[in-house]
Amino acid sequence: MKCDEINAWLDALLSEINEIEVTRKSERRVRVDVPASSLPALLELLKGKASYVHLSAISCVDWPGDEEFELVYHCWSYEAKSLLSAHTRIPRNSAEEFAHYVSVYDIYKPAAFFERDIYEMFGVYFESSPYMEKFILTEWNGPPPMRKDFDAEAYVNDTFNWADYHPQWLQDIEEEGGGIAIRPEDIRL
Amino acid sequence: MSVLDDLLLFTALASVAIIVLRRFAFISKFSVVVYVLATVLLIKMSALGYGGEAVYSSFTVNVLGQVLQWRFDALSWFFALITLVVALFTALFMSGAWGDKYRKEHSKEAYGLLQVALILNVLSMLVLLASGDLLSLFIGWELVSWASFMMMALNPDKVARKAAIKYIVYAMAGAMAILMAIAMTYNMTGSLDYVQVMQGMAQLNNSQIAVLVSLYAIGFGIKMGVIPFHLWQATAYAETPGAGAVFMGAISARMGLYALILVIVQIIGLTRVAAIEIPYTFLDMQNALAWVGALTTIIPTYIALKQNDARYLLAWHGVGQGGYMLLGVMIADSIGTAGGIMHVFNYATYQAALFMTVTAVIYRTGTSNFSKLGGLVTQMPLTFMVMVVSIIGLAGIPPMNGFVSKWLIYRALLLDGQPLLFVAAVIGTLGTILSVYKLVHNTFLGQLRLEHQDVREAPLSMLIPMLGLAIIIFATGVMPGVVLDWVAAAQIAIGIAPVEHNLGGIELVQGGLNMIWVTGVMFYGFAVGAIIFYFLGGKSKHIHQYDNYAGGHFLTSKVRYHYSNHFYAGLMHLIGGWYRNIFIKLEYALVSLVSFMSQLSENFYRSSQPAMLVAAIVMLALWYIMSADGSAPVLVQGLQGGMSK
Amino acid sequence: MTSVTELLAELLLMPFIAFVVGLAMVLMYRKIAARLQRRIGPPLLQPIYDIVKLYGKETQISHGLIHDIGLVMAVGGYVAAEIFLPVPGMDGIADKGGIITLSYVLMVPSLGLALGVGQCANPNGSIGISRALTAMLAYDIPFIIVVFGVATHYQSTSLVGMIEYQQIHQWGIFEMPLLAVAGLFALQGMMGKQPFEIYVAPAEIATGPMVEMSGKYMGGLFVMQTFQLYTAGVLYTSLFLGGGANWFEFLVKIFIVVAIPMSVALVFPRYRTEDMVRIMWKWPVMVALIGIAFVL
Amino acid sequence: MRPENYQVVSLPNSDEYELFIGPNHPGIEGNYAFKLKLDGDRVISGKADAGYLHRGFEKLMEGRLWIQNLAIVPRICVPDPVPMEVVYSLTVEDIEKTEVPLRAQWIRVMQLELSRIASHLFTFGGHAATTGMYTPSYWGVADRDLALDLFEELTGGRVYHIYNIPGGVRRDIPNGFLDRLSDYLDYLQTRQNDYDNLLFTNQVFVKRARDIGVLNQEQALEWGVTGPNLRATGLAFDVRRDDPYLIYEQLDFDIPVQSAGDCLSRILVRRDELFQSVRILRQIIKHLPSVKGPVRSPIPNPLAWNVAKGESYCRVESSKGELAYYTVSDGGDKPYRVHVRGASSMHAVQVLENMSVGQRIEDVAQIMFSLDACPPEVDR
Amino acid sequence: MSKIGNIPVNAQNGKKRTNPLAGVFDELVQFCQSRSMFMLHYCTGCGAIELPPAMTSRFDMERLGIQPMVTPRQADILLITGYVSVKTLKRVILTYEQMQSPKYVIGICSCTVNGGMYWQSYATAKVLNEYLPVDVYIAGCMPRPEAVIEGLRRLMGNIENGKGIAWKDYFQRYDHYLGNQQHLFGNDWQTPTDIIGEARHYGLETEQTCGEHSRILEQHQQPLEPYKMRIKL
Repeated sequence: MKCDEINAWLDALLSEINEIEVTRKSERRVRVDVPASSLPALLELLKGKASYVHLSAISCVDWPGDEEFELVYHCWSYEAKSLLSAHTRIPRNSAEEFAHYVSVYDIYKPAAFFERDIYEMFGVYFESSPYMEKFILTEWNGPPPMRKDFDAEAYVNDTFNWADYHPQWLQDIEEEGGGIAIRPEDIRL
Repeated sequence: MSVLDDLLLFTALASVAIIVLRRFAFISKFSVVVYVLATVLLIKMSALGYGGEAVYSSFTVNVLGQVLQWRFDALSWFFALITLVVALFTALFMSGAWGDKYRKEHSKEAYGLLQVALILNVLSMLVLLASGDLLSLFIGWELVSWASFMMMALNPDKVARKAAIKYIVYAMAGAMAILMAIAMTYNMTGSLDYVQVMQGMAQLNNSQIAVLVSLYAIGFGIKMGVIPFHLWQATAYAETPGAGAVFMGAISARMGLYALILVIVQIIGLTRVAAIEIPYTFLDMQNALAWVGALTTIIPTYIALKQNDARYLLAWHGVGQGGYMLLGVMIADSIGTAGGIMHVFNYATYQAALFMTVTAVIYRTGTSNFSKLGGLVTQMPLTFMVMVVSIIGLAGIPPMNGFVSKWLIYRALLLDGQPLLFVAAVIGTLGTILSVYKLVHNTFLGQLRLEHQDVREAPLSMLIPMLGLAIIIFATGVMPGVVLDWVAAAQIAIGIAPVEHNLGGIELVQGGLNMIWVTGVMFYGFAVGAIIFYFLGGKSKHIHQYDNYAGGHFLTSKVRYHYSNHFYAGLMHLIGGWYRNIFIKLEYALVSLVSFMSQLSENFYRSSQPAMLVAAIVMLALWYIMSADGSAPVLVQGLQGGMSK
Repeated sequence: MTSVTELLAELLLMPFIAFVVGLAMVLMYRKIAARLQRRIGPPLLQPIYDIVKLYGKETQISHGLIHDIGLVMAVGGYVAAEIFLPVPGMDGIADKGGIITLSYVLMVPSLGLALGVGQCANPNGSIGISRALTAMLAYDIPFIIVVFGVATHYQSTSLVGMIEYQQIHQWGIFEMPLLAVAGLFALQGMMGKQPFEIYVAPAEIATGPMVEMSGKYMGGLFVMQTFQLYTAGVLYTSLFLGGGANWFEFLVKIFIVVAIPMSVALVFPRYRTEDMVRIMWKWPVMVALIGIAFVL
Repeated sequence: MRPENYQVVSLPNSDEYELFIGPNHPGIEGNYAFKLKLDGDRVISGKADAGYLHRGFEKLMEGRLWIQNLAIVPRICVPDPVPMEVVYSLTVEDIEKTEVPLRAQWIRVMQLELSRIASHLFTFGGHAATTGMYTPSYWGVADRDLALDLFEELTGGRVYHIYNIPGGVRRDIPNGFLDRLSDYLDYLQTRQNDYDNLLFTNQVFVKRARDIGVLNQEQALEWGVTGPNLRATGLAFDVRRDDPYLIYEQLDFDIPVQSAGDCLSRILVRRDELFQSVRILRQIIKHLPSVKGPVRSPIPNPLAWNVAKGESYCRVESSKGELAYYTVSDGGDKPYRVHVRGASSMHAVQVLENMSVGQRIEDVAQIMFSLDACPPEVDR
Repeated sequence: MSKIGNIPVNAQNGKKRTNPLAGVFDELVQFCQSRSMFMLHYCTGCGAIELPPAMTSRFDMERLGIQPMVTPRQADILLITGYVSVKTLKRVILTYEQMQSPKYVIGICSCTVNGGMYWQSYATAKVLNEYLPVDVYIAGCMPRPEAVIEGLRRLMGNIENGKGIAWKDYFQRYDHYLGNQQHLFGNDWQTPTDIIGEARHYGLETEQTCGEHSRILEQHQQPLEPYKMRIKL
């Protein structure tokens, strides 16, 4: 099948789904905005009918102003040689209670990894995703850290101490004639 | 009355007493006293062990013009000594805590029956060992078979019952073979007395000898569990109740070896056996038997390697070690035979000790399944020590006694120029080392399970016999001369040149063995090692098993961090495919053949004209025998030869 | 007949010499490795630094008494084995045991180590031991055939006798080349070098038996390694290269013998267990059996 | 984490036991863990355990200026840092619609390929070491070090270069650099025979690696395998050719493919790729002098640079596979969101977990190294 | 007396040698310790990428008697190669406690000194010597192999002069380190190694070994006692 054929066919396919907005950014990049309810159906069609077999990534963007999470599904077709990014928005809950969405694990196996990642980092619970448990942040008890409302710098200043910038060992080195050429407090931007 | 009379009579009376008194609590102490006294009586005959004249019983019976008589020579005395010592240790072992628990778990009656079975086994073995002619041998043989059956049948478990039934079927088949052989011997030589038979044998031709040897070898080999008759033994012994297994595993099967040595080595003579060529092979009959021995060392040992239950592992080893004895005896020179006979003693000591340790572990933990054990060394250190001593013996590593007998066998094979048998024996030994490590690792080493954290050491009544055996294993390893004295006497009794030995081993121009030196140097080495370890290094601290390398992870009690199943997985990838259960299939084939035949005969008797059919078959058979010429099968020839005498 | 003082001297000297020569062999191995890997390698006294350092550790852990005893047995077994190995001018008690005894005494260290590692309650170690014992099964069969052939050829199991014979007549390697080749294979396995190194296998089981060894325990293993290399070299030299008339010749021979497996080891990965057993049971056994057929 | 309790739970009665490969284990690549459940030597199940290298890169990047982030992106994948810089720059350029001068593109490709060579040399050694052969790892690392020397000359840094910036590269190549690069390539080609003899055609190694960890093409596509691991299953897909970026369209190179999908094919694909990279570099050495012009297009004051609003998803072919960044800008001086799709995020977790089931303990480490997983890409 | 940070460490504690030969012996051991260092194969961070070059053909650490070892039991040096995330720090502490003294910690890369470029990361611990006694820091991001080797040489010199005794500090001021660990990991933090027991066993206990933090430890759980080999009939 030729790439052009697939592309033409893809356009036809996309026109069938309601409330969908297709933007062609370049020859190989397609942006699709789709409501959360239609996304699984879109992905199913993309994989089953339009040869988009490779889920490259699922990205999540936090938009606290809109009280929404944006989920971006990047799918690649080996035959059409084009990358389709399906954007969708789901409502955002507070950090204590998870936002919920459905898993696309049954369509794309790699989704399990990204969904678990988003679950940990943003607190979005994907129904029927196989590994909805801590993976990277097993020893982390705070809120999902990638949310915009988690202030990492404040947390760090609360939790950790900072080293003395003129400790004993540095004084020892200075006695030997070494030391730091420019002190941190002397550095100006 | 000779001492032998005293011994047999005493044992018989003691059996009656034990049968009568079996329900009383003091029976266990009583039986210990019985075995002590019996041993004392046996020791009164100890002149036999140093080349004394055979002791005859004054009691004889006349049957069919034959005088049934009983006597002890050096070989019988050697075997009887082992039997009684093992029985004594067994009785001691079951007299204390183990017996109490057994009584509680089963019943007083069951415990009494175990004691009865033990004394009956001892009695029947003594009768067998004392036999002075082939008929009394057969009587003793049957007694041993049924006594063993009784012991095995004591376990009400289904598997055990099945094994016992299997055993008795095998034993009966073997008995038939022996009976047939005895009948033929009588037919050919006109006598059953050993001396007369021995003289009569000289006149027989090779094919007659071949038939006799085959039948005897099959009959006795079944008891020994040699290939291909090894299938019954392991399950039967493993499933025998604890202390019973100790006794059975250690000595019972060796009766077969005794009879084999008596008949094939002493009466028929290995030179005659060696003269028989087996057609289509390069082997003579002696070599063939040696190969049977060698295969018996290999195959059951590697079956043992796959077992996942301590008792089964040991029982399979029991089968395998029998092969060494047969191999040693069949080498037929003084060193090899000495090795074979000495191995009986050594084997009995460490096998009894091993079964005792396993029984002690079962006593404390309730299981002998490797998947449910592990790490018991801190809880049962003395039991562990006994097991280590015994496995070193079993594996044939210096300085324990198993090494000496194996060394003798290797040496004989070397002198004899038998590379393949030598390699076979080594393969067996290496397999033994592998599986005994599996035994000790999976029981005592590795991670201790939580439910075993409060397990205690085996009780004193069980420890004493275990430690006693461990001391014997070590002492006879360092000073094998003690046992070799008896072995040499036994060799004289069976007409083989005695092995030249001294206290520490044997002297040979081409490289001998002196265990006192070897042990001395080994302990010197250990002392140096200990000095290096304890004085050159700093102190160390004992730590908990969870404080352990786990790739940087935290170990908790949720983690099973213990490698026990498929212990030699890598090896099994190679040899796993070679376990084809070929013998089990053979057995099935035999069973189905027999049932088919019985069906056939049953139908035959239900047919309309049985008499006519019988007549027809007899006519056909007669015609076949008449027309048979010189090319008739060996068996027919042998029968003809026997009849023509 | 050696006098008592002479024997006492031998009891002390033979293990000591073995240790010193073994240290040099360890150094040689590391130097060969370094040269092959295009680097300089450790300084001359590195093996002794390592051992002193390990014994000088101020804390060390033990998983229990058997862990300790295992190490004592491992080192002590080799110390004992060295006394069975005749060297120029010293026979020890080689005439009281012979090669069969020696090969069984050599199993004592393995067994001791196996027991010690077993108590560490670490499956890495247990897997390592199960592989090590399998390796023993693999290389001992060709080795024992070789021993059989050699003993038959010299009509003796005494190493002293064999060496005398070879010094009078001809080296064993010329009389029994096939057995010598098979023996070299077995030697590779006995020394536990690649491709027969599966029981250490750091990438799989984190050095297997050594996994829980610290301080003097590890030091014991380092000492054991020196003995192991020495024993392998001397044994092969005694069987096939006629021992040594003097120390110089003897040392040259054993270093050459040990250098061969070391060099081979560095260009091979390790076989898996069953491949190792298969290859050991196939080629060396076949070659050795043919060799025996010539000897008999 | 306190080991919750050392006393309470009873052990299951099964024969399975656990073994931990990593984080402190030579059979693991980097600080990563793989927990195995085994029965005998057969893996019943494997569970990847990541997060040991988690630094929260994506969060860090949201807190730093666009230009500052260049300093931390290479740290996401240590053995192969150049693609990280390039792909980050690509996304920023894509959002800003910046034109990259041609010469800068050539230099970027040169770096990418040199980095690929360095990374593959590193991998060979690691893979060989898991099978017990240490000599290739000594050789490989030493030869890689020569490539690092070139990087040092080019960029000033041995491992982390921070040489690519949005709009080009920081400065032009030094005088005579191409000659030294050419010498290095000559040297590598003389080593080819040594490596082949020592490793790739070594019978024992082939025996160890063949038919181990087989991943067929359907499985590979289903589980999202990319890069050399995908090509080892027979699919000739390479982002450089199929979704070309920079000047790869102008270059002539083959895509090495193997069909078996086992450990051996994976390492052979990498071997061939290495020499394809040598081929590409030779073309660059030939062409680069003729490509004149600046090496960076001007960007505004980097300390007060508000990148236009927009988002971009860019992919490159790193030595591990498909590497992609999804960058969102809300028009501020810092990225609003950067999502890193690590090349080995599939390989190190799901693919490895699936492949290890039923394998033998001997082969787990080898499979892991043959997939060439890079744990920091998973943890970020 | 030597100093680590601002805290004095008593070098004499734990040594009860009166034999004059022991002094010579100690020096010999110290020399060998400095000439034979086994480093743990544990790549905690990105600085580990410069260790293979330092170990292998080009820079060849084995010249200095340094070679990699696999398990913490065998190793002497723990190289913390870069940032330690909290998850890793727990493993590092476990691993450090499983190593056998004398043991040395080398903090490689700037991140171990004060968080480095991950100073605002919520996941990484900032100052390594709060949690473990560090012998030598090698700053840089990342330090070149030459720097790593130079740092190791510095450590060798320290050991040879008897100054490589930071490990004693861990026993002697365990409460301090434990407090910092508890601050980060929570009060129920416990490793399987019984440090206080070890300090007592080897005579390294001081009044600072136990304190308020170790009492919290005991509230949660008793230290793991080894199974005693016992003959209890």
